[in-house]
Amino acid sequence: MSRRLSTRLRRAAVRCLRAPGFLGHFSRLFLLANVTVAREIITPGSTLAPAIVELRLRSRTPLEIAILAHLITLTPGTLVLEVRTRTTPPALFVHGMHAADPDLFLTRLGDLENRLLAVMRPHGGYRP
Amino acid sequence: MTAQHLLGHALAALGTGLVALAALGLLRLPDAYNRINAVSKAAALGVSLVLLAVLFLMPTPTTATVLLLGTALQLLTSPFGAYAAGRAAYRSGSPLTAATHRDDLRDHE
Amino acid sequence: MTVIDILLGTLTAAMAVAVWQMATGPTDADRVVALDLGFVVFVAAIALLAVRLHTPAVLILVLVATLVGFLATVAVAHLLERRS
Amino acid sequence: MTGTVLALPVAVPLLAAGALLAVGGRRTVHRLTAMAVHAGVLLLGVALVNATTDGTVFVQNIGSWPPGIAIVLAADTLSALMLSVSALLALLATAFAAATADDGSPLFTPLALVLSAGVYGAFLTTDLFNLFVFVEVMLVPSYALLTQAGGTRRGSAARIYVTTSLLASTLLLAGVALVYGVTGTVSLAELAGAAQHSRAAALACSVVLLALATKAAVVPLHGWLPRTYPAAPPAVVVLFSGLLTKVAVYATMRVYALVFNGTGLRWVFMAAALLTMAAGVLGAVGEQAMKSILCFHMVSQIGYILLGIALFTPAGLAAAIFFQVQYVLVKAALLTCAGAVETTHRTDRLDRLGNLARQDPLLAAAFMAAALSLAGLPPLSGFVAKLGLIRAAASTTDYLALATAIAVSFFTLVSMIKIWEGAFWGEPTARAASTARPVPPPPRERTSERMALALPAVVLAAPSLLLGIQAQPLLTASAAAADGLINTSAYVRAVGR
Amino acid sequence: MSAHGGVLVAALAAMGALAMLTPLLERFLGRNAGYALGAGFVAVAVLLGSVAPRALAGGDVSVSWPWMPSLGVSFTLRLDGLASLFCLLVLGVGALIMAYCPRYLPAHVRHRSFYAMLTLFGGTMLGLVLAGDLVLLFVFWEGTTVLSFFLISTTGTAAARPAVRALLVTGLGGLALLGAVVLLAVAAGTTDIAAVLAAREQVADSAVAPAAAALLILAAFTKSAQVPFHFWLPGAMVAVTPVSAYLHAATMVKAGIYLLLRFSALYAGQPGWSLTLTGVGLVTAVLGAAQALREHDLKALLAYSTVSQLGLLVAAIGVGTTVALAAAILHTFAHALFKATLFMLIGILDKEAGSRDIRELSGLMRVMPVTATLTGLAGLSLAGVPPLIGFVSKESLFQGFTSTHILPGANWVAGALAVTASALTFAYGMRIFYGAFAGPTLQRQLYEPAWAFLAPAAAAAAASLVLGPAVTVLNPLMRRAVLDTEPWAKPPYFSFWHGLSVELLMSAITIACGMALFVARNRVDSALQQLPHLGGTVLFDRGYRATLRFGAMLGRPDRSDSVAAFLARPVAGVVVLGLASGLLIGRTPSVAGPHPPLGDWGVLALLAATVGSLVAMRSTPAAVALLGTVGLVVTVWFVIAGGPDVALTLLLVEVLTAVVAAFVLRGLPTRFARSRRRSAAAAAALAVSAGLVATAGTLALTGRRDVSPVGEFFLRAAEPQTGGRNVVNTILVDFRGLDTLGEASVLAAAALGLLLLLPGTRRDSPPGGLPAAPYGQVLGPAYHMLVPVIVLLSLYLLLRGHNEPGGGFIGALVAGTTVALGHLAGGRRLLRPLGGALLAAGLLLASTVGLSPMALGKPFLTPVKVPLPGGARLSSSLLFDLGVYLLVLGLMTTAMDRLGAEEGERR
Amino acid sequence: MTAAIAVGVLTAGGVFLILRPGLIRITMGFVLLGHAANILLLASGGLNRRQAPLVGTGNPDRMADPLPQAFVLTALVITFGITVYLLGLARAQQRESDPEQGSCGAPTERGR
Ligand code: NA
Ligand code: NA
Repeated sequence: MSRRLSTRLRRAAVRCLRAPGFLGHFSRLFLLANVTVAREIITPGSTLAPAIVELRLRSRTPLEIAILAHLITLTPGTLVLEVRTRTTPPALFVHGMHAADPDLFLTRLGDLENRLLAVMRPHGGYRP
Repeated sequence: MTAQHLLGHALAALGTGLVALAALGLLRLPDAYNRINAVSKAAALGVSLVLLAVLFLMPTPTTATVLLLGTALQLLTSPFGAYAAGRAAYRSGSPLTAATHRDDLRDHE
Repeated sequence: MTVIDILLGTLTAAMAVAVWQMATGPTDADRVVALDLGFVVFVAAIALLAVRLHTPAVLILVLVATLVGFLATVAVAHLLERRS
Repeated sequence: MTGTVLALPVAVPLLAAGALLAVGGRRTVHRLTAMAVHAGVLLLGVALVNATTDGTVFVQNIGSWPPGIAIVLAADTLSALMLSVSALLALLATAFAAATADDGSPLFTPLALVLSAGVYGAFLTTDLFNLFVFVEVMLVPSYALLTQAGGTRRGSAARIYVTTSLLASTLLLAGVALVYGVTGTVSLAELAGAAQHSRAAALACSVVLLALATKAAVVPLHGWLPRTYPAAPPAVVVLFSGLLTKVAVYATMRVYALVFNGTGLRWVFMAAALLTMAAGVLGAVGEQAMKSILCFHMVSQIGYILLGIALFTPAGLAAAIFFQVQYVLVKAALLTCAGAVETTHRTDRLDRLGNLARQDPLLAAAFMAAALSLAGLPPLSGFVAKLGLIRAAASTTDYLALATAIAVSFFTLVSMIKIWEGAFWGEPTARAASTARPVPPPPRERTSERMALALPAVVLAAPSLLLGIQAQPLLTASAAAADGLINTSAYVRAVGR
Repeated sequence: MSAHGGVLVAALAAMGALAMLTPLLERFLGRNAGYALGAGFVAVAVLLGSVAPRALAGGDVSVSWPWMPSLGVSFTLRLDGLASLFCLLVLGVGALIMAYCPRYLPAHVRHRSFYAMLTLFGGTMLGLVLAGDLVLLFVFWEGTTVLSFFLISTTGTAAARPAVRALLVTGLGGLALLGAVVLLAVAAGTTDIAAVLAAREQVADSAVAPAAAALLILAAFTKSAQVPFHFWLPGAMVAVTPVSAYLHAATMVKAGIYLLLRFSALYAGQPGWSLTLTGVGLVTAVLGAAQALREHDLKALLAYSTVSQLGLLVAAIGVGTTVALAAAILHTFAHALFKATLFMLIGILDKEAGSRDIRELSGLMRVMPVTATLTGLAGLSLAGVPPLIGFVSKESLFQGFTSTHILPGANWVAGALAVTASALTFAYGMRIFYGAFAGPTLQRQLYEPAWAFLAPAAAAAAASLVLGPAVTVLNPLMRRAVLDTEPWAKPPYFSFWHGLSVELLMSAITIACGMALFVARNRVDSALQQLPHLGGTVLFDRGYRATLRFGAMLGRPDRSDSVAAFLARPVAGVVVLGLASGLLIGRTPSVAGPHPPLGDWGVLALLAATVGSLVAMRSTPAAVALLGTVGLVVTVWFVIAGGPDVALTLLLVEVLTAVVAAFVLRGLPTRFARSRRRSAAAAAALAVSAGLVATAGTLALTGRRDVSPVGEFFLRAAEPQTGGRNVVNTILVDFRGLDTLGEASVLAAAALGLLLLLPGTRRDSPPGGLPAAPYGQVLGPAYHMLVPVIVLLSLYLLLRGHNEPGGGFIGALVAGTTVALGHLAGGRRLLRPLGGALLAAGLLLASTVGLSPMALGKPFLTPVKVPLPGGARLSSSLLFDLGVYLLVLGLMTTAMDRLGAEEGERR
Repeated sequence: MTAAIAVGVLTAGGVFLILRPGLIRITMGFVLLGHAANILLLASGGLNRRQAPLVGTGNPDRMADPLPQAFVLTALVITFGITVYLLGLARAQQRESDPEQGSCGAPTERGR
């Protein structure tokens, strides 16, 4: 067994192990967000604090960026309005319904990105 | 009515409720961005629930295949519409509600 | 009148809201959102109709709609964006 | 001969269109293929005419399904005649397109082939819905051919042509739906006499007839034709003139004969016929360009054919059928002349043309022969046709029709002479400098090119003389065709269950 | 065919052959070909002369072949006395004119077509008088009209207007003749002229007799230039002299006279006929003569003279008594002789003296004695001076006019008018004579023309002179001709001297008055110039232009650029049809069934709301969205109605339409144009009416029967017969494959149309790769996941279509979405360059599959099962469906290729 | 009843749109008219029997008449082809009427 092949196998295994965890995390996020937004719609009055924030990305490959943008958009309450890939670092512009504290909002998004990259980059290392 | 049917109906009602909620959101939320934010996602979940309900109500292998594939596709494709709509809204100058307290995108232009 | 009938009625109302939004806007972006919702309501309605009519064959529409439905939204959004 | 051959006029052009699309390029290959296809259909049509004059009806059940289930193609004398004359026209239009270079695009011939497949199919089908389909097969390529080249004027003509045709098609479809709703069938054989038994069926078929009337450019539904046809390239107008409205007229004859047994609606047909004849010719008289005049005339000539249908006597129908067959050739000859002029001189406006009789005597002779035939002057075919119609009108004491037909002939002469005087005889009255285009390119001087342009006109005009002097064979065939419309039992028996 | 009849055919054929030979003759003889042609005319005359005695003896000289038996028309020629007389004129005068031409026509110019047409005219005229069939008569009649047009036109551009006037006026008459011919044929039940005339009672009793008479009269009046149709004849004088002499003096204008004489037997003595002919004829005679007297151009003078003389003839025929008819026949002959002479001589003068002004014609005797003598003689004959034949015929005319008894005193009025016209005629005849013989010689440098130039005129003049005293020679011919017009008559003998009679007195008065007019010519001239011109041309031209303007006005609505103007009419037609039939249809009870489920109403409410929003929408993106939503609602309707295939197809079509529309709309304004409120209101009114009619029609005509037999058949037999469980699909690919082939061809044509409409280049993309895709960053990675899914689904739908919803169309539409997706996501533009190839392959496959059973002797599109290795069988309907699949895919790729690209991209 | 009203609504909407200026609206009108014709076709088979005509999925006596459905499918696809062609025509004429945009070839920079 060559070293190269063993590396790939190992990474695949890591991915497989981490993916369910990520999916679980995202599902919880997804459902909670749904509840939040549902409450926002049903209850009288408004708790809205919308903002459009720039999320600077660790992600680099088109696939990483696309999946992240996809997940953010899929989640109620957050919406990607623009994707910048030619800038360094790449950035997403995200519209949040409840982003009264933009920094907290950005932190949560960053957390999601980290978790995603952990699945997609089994070596765990940062790429420049 | 079996438990399976009961569950099916409950899921269907929940899913439909979410879709209806999305429609309500359409009316209640103040600007296009918030509407997009609410509508597509709530609806995605709602539809997924309805499809699951159908699986309970008409359980056959074909139905299962179709519905599971359909659910997956729904979750896969609904963000595309939302992203395109949001981007178009911003680029076409759809106004943000006054409550929007930060707009990095404008600062960036 | 069954539960499904009531749910279908609810979906009709939801679709009416979507049409209302498409008609009134106020901006074209709001209309695109409404179209997106319209498709969602449609998919849900077809799924419930399949149950209501005892016709599993109809479910193929669900599959096709979820697969290609977003194209309409994207295309109209694109149109909006190009003409701003 | 068996009915099996009846599918060939539909399938072979489509096959040829596909093959030509596949091989691409080579214009000569395209031209020869199309000509071979049309010549084959022509031969088949003539053979069918010969074989059906004794009352035989050839049928083919498509797909071997039983009658009533299958779409049945059938050829009686009327169908065979229409098939023959359309094929002849398509053949000559192909040659003319080669001469005018209108077939420049590699898509021209495939489109024209699909169009002709639709025309041939429409003449052969015995099924109302299938008729709708074939009409579309014919029309959609015609949209493409009409709109192929740009120009603002052409643009609005294209819009009008496509939308009007589309509206008529939608109406036709609605009519077919209503017929099925009332009777539960779309087979013409099963619909035979339906309108006499049931008012509802009559009404449903009236919708079909209304749609066909729009397609046939019957006054007051005619405006689109004179407005749009002149915008088409010369060879395309020739192709259209002989095929498109004729399909509608043929279908009108067939439906009215089978479903209504030729009774009821007589005064509607008569009024439409007279109005169409009169309004068409007067409109033609008022136009200022060759193609415009000729296209307005198509409306008028449709009126003559309608007159025969309105009379619905053996003599009247035979005359109408004779009229239709010869008219296709005459009108094509005239349009070919106009097209040749337009190709050579880059305009067909009378005030910018002149003295063509000297420059192009052959073309002038062909034009004059066809023009006089159109006006109904002997010994040309148009004369025989009008004589037959007028005589049929006199036999049924429809004197108003007789008078109108004669008066319209006179104005036809007026309009033809207007062209002669404007383009072939006198001098241009408008100076080239005042034209929209900066400097018109020099006319084509090469004799061989001129011959190639004039030849189709001559070939199309010659039968007019022949059919005038030796009219009887076609008169016999027309009579047989008319008999098939009046005594529909043979057709119904052959097609039906 | 009798031997006698054969001669007639031979004569006509000889004329035709002569016309054919003309180019050859002209090639070898140049303008002298006229002599050969003249000889030919004489030969034909001799040929006819061989059977003339039999005809003059009352024998039957005729030939008849069936020509158009369906229409009861035969090619019948018949020579009788009347025909003989006219044959003599046609061939005799024709020969003289032909002999006149060589010296008249310019040398060194080709005269091929002129000679050919003139000969052909002779033949046509001969056919006209020999025609024994009504239709044949009409054929030759129109032939003379057309040839006259071309012969006038040979003069050149200046002749265009007069030629057109002549053609239209005589053409109008020709069409009237057609009407008369048809009415007579229907009334008599035959087209044989002799039989029609024999069925006098039957025809006279028929309701159409008066109309037929009126049409015959109209035909004759136009051809024979009676007021108010006279004006074309003076105009036709722009033609060269031989044409004027032959057509417009001697023969063609006599065709009207011939026609009246021929049908006189049917109508003679009837008040309407008599009054019209006599009245118009005499008015024409007087007015024409007066106009002739004031003309200075000799040719115009002769033209009006001809008009006037023709008027006398018409009037005499109208009188209808035996003497009057006899007089008309004799005068026809006499007039042809002297008028042809005069024309020929004036042609000579014109050529030699360069002038046709009568005032310059004076003292000619001294320089051109022969010409002058001949002119004088012809002038005297015209004036009716003894001993010329003109005198004899004029006497007979007077006799004829005084024999009328239509109304009390009519003989006096007619006689007086005839005398007036004759006096005027005498006056201008004398002016011609005077110009020839008397007065000062104004042009001294003139010389006698060559004898050959003069000879034809001389012959005619001599005949005028000789046949006066020797008029009895003509009696056999004339008497027979009279008998042919009035079979029961006892024809008179013509003689030079009648003794002292009323006619002689009238002649004396004529000469006296005429002399007075001549002597006082200067004063008469100036008085006449005050009178209004005997116009008609102006009126005609005004009418002509008014007709053109009316036509242009009529066509104006059809020159509109607005599509609505054209679409409104069929819609209005529907509304009218709906209103008209609303009363006719009784309500038949609908088939018992459950009330429409509540769901129907829900869908309907949504539909109404969506459609209502759509029509009011001015934003284009919103309109696209609403249109798509309408499609969704209708799709739901189809699902409810039990049509999953239909619903699936519609869903796909709606999505693809929305995508294509969005692509197209990118280049257009975001708002639809606002239009005027009134037009919107009109459109709304029409739309609502159409909607109501559509609803009423649907209610009235659907849902009133049980399932159709054919529908029942499909439900029961589809699976056993085809093996397919999806009945709709089996109909599409098995039972009604022809429809499907047609619809596939439509798609192919639409795709080809797009390629033609929006020509692109092979290499559309900029060099740096594919253009930036709008949603590449998000959609791009997904695209690669989605495409295989879509393609798989598409193939699945294609293959399973026979049993469950799906099939070629649906499968291909699904596949087509990948192309759209490609444009949005910026992946490979799948299949794009393949558009044309897909279309070709689809057409080839579908039509080949359809045709292949024919090789086995089975009908088109018969399903065939092809065994595959491994025991499986491939149904040809699947291959057919595959062809359809390729065509739909071809359309989608083409549409996306041509419509999906940015404007700037495609060059 | 409901089908008739649906046909009427679609016809009225379609007619109104085809009588408006602009090829796009006319095209939309024709799409509506096409829907009307298709609903009419289905109605012509009768709307009392509403089971999908799929053999083996139910009682043939309750199944809808399949022939009109086949007609609708044919008509639908034809209408689609023509609609796409009409849109192409609109595109071609738009290019014609706007030479700046149609022929100079510079990609539009709007929206950047
Ligand atoms: Na001119
Ligand atoms: Na001119």
